[in-house]
Amino acid sequence: MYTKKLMEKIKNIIRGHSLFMLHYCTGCGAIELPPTMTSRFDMERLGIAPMATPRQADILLITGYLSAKTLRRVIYTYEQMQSPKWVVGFGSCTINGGIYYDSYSTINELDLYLPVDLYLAGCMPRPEAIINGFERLIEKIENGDADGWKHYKQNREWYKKNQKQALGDSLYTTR
Amino acid sequence: MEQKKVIEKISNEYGIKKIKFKKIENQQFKVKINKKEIINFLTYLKNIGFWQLSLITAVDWIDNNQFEIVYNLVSWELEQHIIVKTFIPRENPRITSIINIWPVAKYYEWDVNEYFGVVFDGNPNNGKELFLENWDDKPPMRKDFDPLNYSKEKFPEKEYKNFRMKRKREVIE
Amino acid sequence: MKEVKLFHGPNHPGMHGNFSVHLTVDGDTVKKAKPNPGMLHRGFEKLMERRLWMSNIALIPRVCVPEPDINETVYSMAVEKIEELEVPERAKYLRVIILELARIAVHMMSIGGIGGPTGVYTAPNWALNERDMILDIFEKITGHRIYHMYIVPGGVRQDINEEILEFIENTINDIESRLKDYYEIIFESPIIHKRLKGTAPLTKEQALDWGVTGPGLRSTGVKYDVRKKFPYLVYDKLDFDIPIAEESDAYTRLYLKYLEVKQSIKIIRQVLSDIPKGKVRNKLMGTALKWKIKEGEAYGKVESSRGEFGYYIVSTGGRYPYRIQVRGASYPQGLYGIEAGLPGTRLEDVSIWLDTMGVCSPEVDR
Amino acid sequence: MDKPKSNFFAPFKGIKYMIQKPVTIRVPEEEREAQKRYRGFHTNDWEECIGCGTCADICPTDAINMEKVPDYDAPEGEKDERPVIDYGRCCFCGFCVDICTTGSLKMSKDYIYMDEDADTFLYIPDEEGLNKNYPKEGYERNEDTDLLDLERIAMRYTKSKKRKDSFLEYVKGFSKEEAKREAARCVECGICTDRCPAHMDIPEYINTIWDDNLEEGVEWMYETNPLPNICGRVCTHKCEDVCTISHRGEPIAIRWLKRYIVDNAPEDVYEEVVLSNVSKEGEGSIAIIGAGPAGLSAAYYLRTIGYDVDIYEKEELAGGVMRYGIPRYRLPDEAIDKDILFIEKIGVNIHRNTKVGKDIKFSKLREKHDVVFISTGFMEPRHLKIKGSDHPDVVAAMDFLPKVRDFVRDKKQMPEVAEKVVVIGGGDVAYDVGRSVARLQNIKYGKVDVTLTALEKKEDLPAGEDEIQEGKEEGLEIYPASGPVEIIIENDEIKGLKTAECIALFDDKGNFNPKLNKDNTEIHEASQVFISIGQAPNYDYLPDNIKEELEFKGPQIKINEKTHQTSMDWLFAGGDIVNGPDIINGVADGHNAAKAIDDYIRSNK
Repeated sequence: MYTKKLMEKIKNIIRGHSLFMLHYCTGCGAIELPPTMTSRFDMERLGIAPMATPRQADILLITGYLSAKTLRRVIYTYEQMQSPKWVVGFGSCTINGGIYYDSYSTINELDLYLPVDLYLAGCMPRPEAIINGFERLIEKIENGDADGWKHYKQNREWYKKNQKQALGDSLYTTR
Repeated sequence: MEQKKVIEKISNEYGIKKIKFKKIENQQFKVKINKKEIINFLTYLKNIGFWQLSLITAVDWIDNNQFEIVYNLVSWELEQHIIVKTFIPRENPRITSIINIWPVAKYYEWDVNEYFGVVFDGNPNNGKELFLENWDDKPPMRKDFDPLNYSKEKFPEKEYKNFRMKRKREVIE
Repeated sequence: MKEVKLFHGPNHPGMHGNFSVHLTVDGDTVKKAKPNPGMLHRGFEKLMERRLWMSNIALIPRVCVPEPDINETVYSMAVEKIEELEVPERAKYLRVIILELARIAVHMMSIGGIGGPTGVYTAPNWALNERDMILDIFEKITGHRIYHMYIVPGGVRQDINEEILEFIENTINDIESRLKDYYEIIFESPIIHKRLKGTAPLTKEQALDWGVTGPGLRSTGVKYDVRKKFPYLVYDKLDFDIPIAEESDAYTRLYLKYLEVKQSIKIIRQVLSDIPKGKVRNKLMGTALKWKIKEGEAYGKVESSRGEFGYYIVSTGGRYPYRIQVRGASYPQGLYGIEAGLPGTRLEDVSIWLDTMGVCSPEVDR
Repeated sequence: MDKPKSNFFAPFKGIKYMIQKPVTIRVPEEEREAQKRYRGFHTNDWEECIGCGTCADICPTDAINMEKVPDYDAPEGEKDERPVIDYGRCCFCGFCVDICTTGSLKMSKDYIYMDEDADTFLYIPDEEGLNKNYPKEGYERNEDTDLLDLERIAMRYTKSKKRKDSFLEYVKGFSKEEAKREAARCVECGICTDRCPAHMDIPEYINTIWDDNLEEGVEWMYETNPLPNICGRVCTHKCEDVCTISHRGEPIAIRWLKRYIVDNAPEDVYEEVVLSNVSKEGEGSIAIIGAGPAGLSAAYYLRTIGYDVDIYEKEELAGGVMRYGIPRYRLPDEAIDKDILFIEKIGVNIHRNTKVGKDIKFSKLREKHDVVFISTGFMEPRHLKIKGSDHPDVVAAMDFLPKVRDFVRDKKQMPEVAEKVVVIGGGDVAYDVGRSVARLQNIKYGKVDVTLTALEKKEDLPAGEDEIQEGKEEGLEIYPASGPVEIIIENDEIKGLKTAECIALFDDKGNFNPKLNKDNTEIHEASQVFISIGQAPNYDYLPDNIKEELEFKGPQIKINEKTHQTSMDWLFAGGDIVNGPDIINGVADGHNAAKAIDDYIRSNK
């Protein structure tokens, strides 16, 4: 029992130190990612690097607003990712719709469709805020607090219901 | 070329004398044209140097029960921008496509078709989806469509829990 | 060989932005291409109809994320045309500073962006730092890095002082001092030459048919630049050249952008020395809550980094715009261009094609 | 165009940068302060904030909501709400800071905030900041970014040279362009509506000017005030004192805008609007004694509900204090006539020259009507009891002003004015007297010599500011803080007024009891003294048995505040004899009384 817990702890520390971020730009916040990734702010110092494919990625960054059309793709992508996986909500739009609160094509609350482990405030958050956010995420992972993916597994029904409300019954097919 | 000369040239050459041009600024003017004339007129304009089709768009004049179709043409030789407008009824809106004059019009027209429901005769993409996916309401750019209501219904807003307005601190006595 | 359907994007490392192309490939050659935009569709045009003339300033920069200032400018210019509102001379110069800095930033980003599809990762690591230094200027002038909300109908929101002018001068000197290294390390690099030379060609006829503007059109020999042909702000008083090329391929288009950066630096230098004193904003009548714009319509256009960028605005004399249509600069190549131009390209060149044609998905989707 | 040639060694040229300082900013070890103008998280100074809600109106993202603060009684000119910002919406444009009417809302340099709980992103801005670290101030509003229009459009007046001997109205009123410019400054916060005694829908009618829809403006006005022509000229404009724009600039000229609407709404439209208000619902008849502001207002609203209304007015013309008190140069007869005309047009009967008790018995009113409403106002002068005040050349304001109006209206005999005049009092009425005397002196003698003596100190004179300013322009001299001691009479003729310095107005208990310093006296030469130290009611029309039953508090009648009834349920009272002190309060009182009377009649059926 104790060894299992200890193993989990060690695993968490290791997970926290090699994070791959899925290179998927969903909204305007993505424009602050290139400076974060490249020489000016250099997030590889923290052990985070961009990754092209969902299956090898650990972090899904939702960089801002999600249109319903993207939400469908993001859900596929999220479900393709291997656990453990974490979602970071980026900027105002992911919390309550942001400036597009009245738009007919963007969702308002990301938390209804995907489990979010960390929100960053700002429109959009600066690279400093992103890096601080990643640090916080790493901390959370090491402590084992970032368990959104477990939550998603346990409450799949609830998430699917919300996803269907936004995207229609044909969740996995387009007309 | 000066705007006056361009206008003179068009009025003289195109034949219909009654066209009324209105200046917007030195390099921009607008003109209203009958729906039937539109193909001929645009072809003529392309021939005299308005090569570039900048934009096709529509305006929903719901009070007049009309759609206004707007063509924006640019000529970098004449250094003029012309806005050509035509009106079509709002019920069963149809107009001839201009993809034979400008191929790129295919997408501008598709755009207007998707957002306003205007049918362009001759465009192969009428009724297909471009930007939207599984759209289930009236075309969204029409004036009688309310985006906020749609959003509220489909994408619920966040309800903040545990929020209590409190007096932050004693305001001066 | 059997034809295969491939979804290029939206999650694809060679894709700049949330955009997707449906490709039908035979082996490595693209047979058919169909753009699938709308992932970034927010219904801007509808949202703008629901907001005050002033509040819209907060919304419009988001139409084009890498280069937001053109939106503010072109919206303000169209509104000024309808309202016949004068802009103070100093404000015009300030707008030029912002626009040209933004042009450098975007061009730097696309020079860096070529690192993705070609694997020359020196490019993004260098160029994005350059861009970030310009964002520092923006932060100093406007108070934000990306979305400045600085240019408003009637002028600009805040004046700038000598200290900021000096800071701009130092920064562009600094950037210019490194341009030679870009030339050597990126444009003389054998990898770039191998991958870009002759890739994704574009003929003059194609460009005209598709309605491509900007560096794309200029690389085929047509000397069309809105700044020269339809001068706005103070561009008619400034001395600068429009670089053009005769034969268009991916390399030429990228190199043109590099040359344009040099021209932009030249423009900024002139503006810094010529900028007159005076006020920076003429306001409309009353408080911003009550602003009204006269009845009428106008099309405002500027030369963005990707070509002619325009707003068509209709006002009925109320507090809200009646209709606004955004003409994204990359709309023609991003939709019709993909359908007509991609077939025949090799699969690995698709990203290069999209990158050097300057397809910016947020402005296509709006 | 010359294109670069491929060079195998080119990439190696970057090696020189190996020995240079790296560009990397090592966040989070290295903290970088945001630039001076940075638009970070908000701060709000709760002491300055008045809860006007303008920030919420301009917000492009609907991120700002005004929430009521529990257990907070907002003082006058402030709302009990404060902004709450939703960082799930905010786009950091800073427009809320630009438009903040008080300057309390600011932006800080603070820009890092993260949390796993989305519910913490709703934030009540205060000085602590979102991260509770009292952040440095970032973005600041300046003249260029300001989204308010702070400067008032100047009203055009007849120059003092021209108006000094004329009783024509000297305020010219706004032109269309000016009115629109002024109306465009309003931010529609509604604090003025709360302050206005009649709760007029001020933002709404100002808006109609901006939208060129004066017809609707008239409609809005008649909702709460049937005397807009009068109030548009002589209202005490409490609304302008609390106007949110006045925190940083000049308040909106609400009174003149009201005047603009009624002056410029086309006559036929006006009539249509007013007449269409009348319904036929109510059944009953009401007698109103006194056609002053309260009486007319009550009559209008009772009539619009459908009751039969009769007003009994003892004077030749209706209007009460408006007709006989306020001088014509401020309130011309045409304005009064216009308002009264519409009230009569909807079917209110005004019996002029009918003094209750003399021409018609009070008991008869009681028989004829279901309800009697008394609003006879304070029309009698209050007397000053000092030595010499019984001299015939000592004139009371309320005796003098009606004569001036009669003189101007019908060119009757000019009231007597001496060459040197002293007016005792420093209120609006004293100024009315003083300025009227000055005009008459100008006509008669060609020069002005009017002295005002007021008990109050210079800074708290009860008269309105423009009144003081314009009086000065017209040649009035004011001696504040001087209490009258004696009117000096030699050989039966007034020689002057002796005043002493007034040290305090109120005694320790807070009662009005001026204390004079008899050692510091002054003598103002004059051969005529006007007394304007307040007015008193006259209840002689009431039969004795009713007077006995009524309850009084001082000179005023005590009523049930909710039902507006006196101690007799059929007898209602309003206006100055109940509340005071100005026209707009009278109008409000009349309106409330009308509602109360309506309730009473309905409940009795």
